[in-house]
Amino acid sequence: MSRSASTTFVLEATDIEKTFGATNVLQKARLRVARGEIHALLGGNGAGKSTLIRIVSGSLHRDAGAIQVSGQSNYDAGAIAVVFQELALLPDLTVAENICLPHRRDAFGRVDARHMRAQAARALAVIDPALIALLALPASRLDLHQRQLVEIARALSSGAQLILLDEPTANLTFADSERLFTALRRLTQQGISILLVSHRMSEIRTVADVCTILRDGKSVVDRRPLAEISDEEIVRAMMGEGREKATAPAGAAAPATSGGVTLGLAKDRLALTLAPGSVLGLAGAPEGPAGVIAALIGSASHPAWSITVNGEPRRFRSPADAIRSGVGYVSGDRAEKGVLATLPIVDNLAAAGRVARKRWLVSSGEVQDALGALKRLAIKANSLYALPQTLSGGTQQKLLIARWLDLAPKILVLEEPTRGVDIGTKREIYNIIGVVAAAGSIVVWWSTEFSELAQTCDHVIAFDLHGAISGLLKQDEITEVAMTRATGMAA
Amino acid sequence: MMEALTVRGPEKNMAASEETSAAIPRSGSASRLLATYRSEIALAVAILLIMGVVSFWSPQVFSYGNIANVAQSAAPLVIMALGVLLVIITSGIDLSVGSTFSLSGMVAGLAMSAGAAWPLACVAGLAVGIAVGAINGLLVTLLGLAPFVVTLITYAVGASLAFVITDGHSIALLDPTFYLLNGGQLIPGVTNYVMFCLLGTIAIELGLRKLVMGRWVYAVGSNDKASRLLGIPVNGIRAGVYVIAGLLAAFSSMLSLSYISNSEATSGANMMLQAIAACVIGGASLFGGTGSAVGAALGAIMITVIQNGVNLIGINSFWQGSVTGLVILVAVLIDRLAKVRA
Amino acid sequence: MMEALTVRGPEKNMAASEETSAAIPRSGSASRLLATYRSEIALAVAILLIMGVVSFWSPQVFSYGNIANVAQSAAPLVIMALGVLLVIITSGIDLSVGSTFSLSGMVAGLAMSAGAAWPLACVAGLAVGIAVGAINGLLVTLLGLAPFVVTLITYAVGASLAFVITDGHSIALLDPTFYLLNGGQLIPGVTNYVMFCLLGTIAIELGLRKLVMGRWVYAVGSNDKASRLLGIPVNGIRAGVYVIAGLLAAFSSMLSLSYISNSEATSGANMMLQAIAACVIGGASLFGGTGSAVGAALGAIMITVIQNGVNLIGINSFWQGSVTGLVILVAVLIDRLAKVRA
Amino acid sequence: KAGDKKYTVAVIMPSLDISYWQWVAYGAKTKAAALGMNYMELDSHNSPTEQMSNIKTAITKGANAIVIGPVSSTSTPPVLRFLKEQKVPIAFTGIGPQPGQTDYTSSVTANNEESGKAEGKFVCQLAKERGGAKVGMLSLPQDRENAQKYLRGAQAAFKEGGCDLVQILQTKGLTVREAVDEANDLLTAHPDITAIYGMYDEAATGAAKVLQTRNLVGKIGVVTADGSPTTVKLLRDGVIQGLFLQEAGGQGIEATQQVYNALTGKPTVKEMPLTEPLVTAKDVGSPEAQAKLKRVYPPSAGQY
Ligand SMILES: Nc1ncnc2c1ncn2[C@@H]1O[C@H](COP(=O)(O)OP(=O)(O)OP(=O)(O)O)[C@@H](O)[C@H]1O
Ligand SMILES: Nc1ncnc2c1ncn2[C@@H]1O[C@H](COP(=O)(O)OP(=O)(O)OP(=O)(O)O)[C@@H](O)[C@H]1O
Ligand SMILES: [Mg+2]
Ligand SMILES: [Mg+2]
Repeated sequence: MSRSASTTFVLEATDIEKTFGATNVLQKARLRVARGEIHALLGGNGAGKSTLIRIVSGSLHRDAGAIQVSGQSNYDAGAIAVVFQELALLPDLTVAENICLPHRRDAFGRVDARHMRAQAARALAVIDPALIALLALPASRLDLHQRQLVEIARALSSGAQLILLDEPTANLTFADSERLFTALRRLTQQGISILLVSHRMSEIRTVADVCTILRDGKSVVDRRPLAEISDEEIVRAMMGEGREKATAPAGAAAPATSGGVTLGLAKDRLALTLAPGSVLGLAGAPEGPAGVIAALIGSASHPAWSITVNGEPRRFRSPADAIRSGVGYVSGDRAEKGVLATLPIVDNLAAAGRVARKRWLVSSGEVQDALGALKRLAIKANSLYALPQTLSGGTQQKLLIARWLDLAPKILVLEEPTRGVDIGTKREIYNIIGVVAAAGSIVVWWSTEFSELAQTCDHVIAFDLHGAISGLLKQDEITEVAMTRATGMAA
Repeated sequence: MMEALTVRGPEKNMAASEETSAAIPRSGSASRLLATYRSEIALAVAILLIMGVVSFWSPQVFSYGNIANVAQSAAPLVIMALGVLLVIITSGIDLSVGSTFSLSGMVAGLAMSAGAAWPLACVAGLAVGIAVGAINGLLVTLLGLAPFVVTLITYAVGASLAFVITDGHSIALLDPTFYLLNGGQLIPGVTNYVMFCLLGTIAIELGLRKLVMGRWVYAVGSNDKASRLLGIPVNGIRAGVYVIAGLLAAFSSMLSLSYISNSEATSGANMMLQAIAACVIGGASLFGGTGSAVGAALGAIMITVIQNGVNLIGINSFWQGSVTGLVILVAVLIDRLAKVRA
Repeated sequence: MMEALTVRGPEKNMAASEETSAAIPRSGSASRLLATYRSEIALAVAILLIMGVVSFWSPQVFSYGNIANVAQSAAPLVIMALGVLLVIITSGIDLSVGSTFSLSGMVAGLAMSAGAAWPLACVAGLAVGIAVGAINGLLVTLLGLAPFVVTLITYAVGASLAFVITDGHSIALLDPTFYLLNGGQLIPGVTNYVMFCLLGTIAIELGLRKLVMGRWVYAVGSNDKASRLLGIPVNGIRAGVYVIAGLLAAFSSMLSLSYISNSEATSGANMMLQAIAACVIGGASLFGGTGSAVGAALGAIMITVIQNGVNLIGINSFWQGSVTGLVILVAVLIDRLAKVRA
Repeated sequence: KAGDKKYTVAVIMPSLDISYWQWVAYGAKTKAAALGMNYMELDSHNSPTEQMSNIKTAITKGANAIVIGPVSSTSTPPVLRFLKEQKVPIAFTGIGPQPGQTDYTSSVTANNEESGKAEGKFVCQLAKERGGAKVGMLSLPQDRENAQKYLRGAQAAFKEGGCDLVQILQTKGLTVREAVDEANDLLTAHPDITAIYGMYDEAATGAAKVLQTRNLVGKIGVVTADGSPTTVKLLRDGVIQGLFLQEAGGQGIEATQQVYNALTGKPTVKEMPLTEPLVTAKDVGSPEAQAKLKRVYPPSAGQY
């Protein structure tokens, strides 16, 4: 696209520096976004993408560097629309208010309900007309997926010339992502520029024109058209030479499981028995998989699914019951369902083990275990005693997975576990799943990325848009195309 | 826990109340109001129930005189609770309102006894309220101190100054026209204290529901960090609610002064906890983001009605706390039930 | 706001304190302790500063007699604050501790005046504390009512019953050995009230840091939903902290009773706000998830030291509230500065 | 010899939020100045623990004598034990020591039960004069001994006089505001009462306010105790019919004199019950009443 004069850049950030305490998070980072382009900002977890976005949008002060928006260094940060990685919804306000209120600056202005609803409905229709039914609900009642869509609708309807999207698709289904991309393309035709952060290589290729790659806070690739750069180059730029693409599943890493279990799942006409070592995928919009997951982790009081373990009917009465029976659980909704925000990293890591192993005392061994887990997932942390909020989004996600590494759960339930996790780490996670399964455990995995399911699962239950079971795929039948068809997500 | 702390449902914060959209089935505006104010209606029913029970012992509870009396003595608490509510919605707390009540009353009393006309003296009293609120607001926003600590400090300082300025003496207010503030009728047929309560409640309720600023108050309490990211003037809103709370506490004091015609340094001592309780009974959560003016006003009225009821029945004062506590428990359970049903 | 409300830094919740690792630069355990307790150290420094300032007017502030006096009068507040702290960490609040103090004292006093031996009477008093705590815990967990409302109710009922059971009469305790609970020396050389404070603070601090259950208290206050999903017995923890808070309030009352040998229905009235203030000054956030026992104990001591200081200097009692407020403000600002520096 | 040493008296009041105790302290302060004593003042905030701590702080600061309004009689034994060890004289004001205690210099109090009886008798008389026999009471919180004694005395008088005490309401915060609400409720529940016994100034001030609002001044009699500028004015205006003066300031004066006597080896009086005379609108201007009033509250509080 426009690679001509620098004056056409909507955003030009040069030599941005930022340190948190002792860590240099951004070192002379550079980012230039031209008018009307979709610009991918790439980098591993903790590379500094979100930090750069927060600096550009004015919610964080930079230590050094210059930023110009449309050639102005004195720009109004409010004129840039942002979808932050950790979302910024107002839980007690309705969806309609969440979309419309932030655009208002007139403190004494009237809230015209009809106008606001209509405006919000229009914004939502661009993403998914089904969401209009949620307009009057408080945002606290939405699930992560819906919250993400509402945020996106808010940003896209803002009328801003520059829209920064920090991993907007991390919680989206394939169909939703497709609709988003269509909308983005339409916006670029109006001259609006989009900055997009994503760890999903395929969608970057589909939608973005240009990329900038950050590694350890430096812009190692500065504005290269995606057409001119190969996947391999991108990965190498992101990960650096030092880091292996995938850590070999070393024997030491294999958890010592005492044999496996068979797991039976039944609902309506579906009855499925999984042998030890199976990996079951759940594909489709959130409503369907949520039922299985709730039954398995004991969070539903009246589960719609019936479960058998080793042939015996089993009902998990509470999450504690499930955990003590060997069920592990990782959710991509880290803020709500995972991270203990006021507790240090070591407590966050040890939390599941303390329950599962019925520990009474905080043992010093936990520190060693925590260090081991951090190492295996290549988690960079300043200190085990820092708070999770000092970690990047993807790194926090890794913490939640690391919780379970040493526990060898018999059944591991994953709800979008790779949300926001970088490509290198994703591979490690696939490996871990393989290792866990090889030790006889059963993995039940919901992901909106069909490619990851296709890569790892031996069974997949597909759900349609209303949450009803729409198919059971086995072994070779598990392809992205088949899942897309079965879930009705061919946009 | 959040849920546990929210005595009322979340639907309270819906902004729109008049409008429907094509996609959403239209329901009558009466039934809509019913749904929005379910919790408040439950509270109102509970209040009537309490009065009904009291009437077995003391039929006078429903007499005009008694109702006027209850309204009169509830008025200052209603006004104060409205201010406290705003602070609570932003997830703050204001412990200083009780001593602001006392201090502003003493200042106005002093001004009057020094010969100032009562409207002028009231302005002085209100200025005290604004000043205390502004100090609270500044310490909370600029220094980022915890509201509990800040308002505990201003509470202590205010209570102390209320004694200092008159050396502990109470002041009898002799201006024969001062009663007009409370007992006059700016609107013919409606005594001022009723008018101020109604007006205050309606103004705050509408402001919260219909003004952008009002929605910001909920936004700030709902998620401070997100509000900042979204460009909502968080500090302005925070500082503002403390100022309004101070102003309303002072106004509440003027109203009470006008009725009692006696200014005392400890007059507001019990009111702080009552005002907070009124908000919480009325559905506000101390974690912020929820609460309504109508609820807070009803909460204040309920507290007063219970007090009136135990007095009318003639329950031994030692037992009054127990009875009051249990009645509040029942009222809260009724509200809970109303919520479960819906 | 969350940030604004947290007077102290987050590092407080570190679980382990002795271990370091290869990946993380090894720092001495002394410097780790320094970092962990930065806020508490700032508080301790502030307390010494206050005493230093007081010594200009009244050098006796550092005398053995005065320090013993301060310790003696701080002891009940320290013990009560420890219980309240646990509740606050879970993001709850306990308004009932003041009246639990009074009620359990009256029950124990009544038992003694009815001829029970003092240990037995104390058991009765402690049972009252446990009962009130259990009621709080049940109403909060099973019925899901807001802690503020629940403990406001038990506060009112408890205060009322404290009057009812002796018809408002205070009780002089004549058992000549009862003083031993407070003034004896179970550990030779250390008077019991000092021992109980130290032991209580250390036990709660270690419990919070080294017991899994202690970490759960933080977890529940930090993220209720995530805690449930992690299999943490959220309701058990919640109910448990109220029971402990009730028990400690009652124990605090027994200690005070043993010292004063006099039981009164209003003895705990001022203590609730002071205990909450002690926790918040000591770094706990009312939003839960943070706070330390050492901090709460120091907070309680600071409140007592300030009171002692204004008395020693001889500040007019009307001015005392102002001075107290401003000193707390300065102390909180010192803490804030310590944080910004680090 | 007394002139050589400057003695210090510490005045420890249960709650200086309450004007009564402020006036006791004022009396003590003026007397201490007259006697050439240093003066310090401490507030126990109604807490026996704080009271004990205040005693120790006072000794730490070098107090030679204590004048105390105790939080309660029952709270006094440990105080007396401690002061005996320290050989520091102590005088009580307002509230006396626990019965059976002897280690104190003086107890300057009003005889609350006798006063209650006299007050009850006058209330009953007012009620009868107004054609009824039903009376109501706005009481001090009944956890106070003086309140319990006033009540006991009044009840005895009502029984004797054939009056029916239909309701007792206690004000907890001791404010006029509260008393107004309670007086309103009292009159709503019992419109047929013809006299109100307001146990202290604020209670009667509240009752008077309600009578004024309801146009019942004179139709319902009001009697109170203690005395404040406000109640004196209400008495003069005929809203209140009787005021039993309790010498708040006088108690402070006498108690200070007694500890001074103890320090200087002069004779002391162990029990000093001060009378609570009745004044009415008629005789409030009399020299005796005026002299008495000057021992109730300081001139800065208002007019006599
Ligand atoms: N408040 C903070 N205090 C200390 N360090 C921080 C803080 N916020 C971020 N960091 C550090 O800054 C680095 C960059 O974080 P950032 O969130 O920008 O990464 P990112 O590229 O967005 O990663 P991800 O893909 O995981 O979202 C990380 O190492 C993180 O630990
Ligand atoms: N408390 C609630 N619990 C469950 N669903 C709710 C709740 N409140 C609203 N909804 C759902 O949200 C949608 C909107 O309902 P609501 O009663 O709020 O109408 P509304 O949006 O106010 O309508 P109008 O367009 O007339 O303003 C409905 O589908 C309703 O089922
Ligand atoms: Mg990020
Ligand atoms: Mg609606």
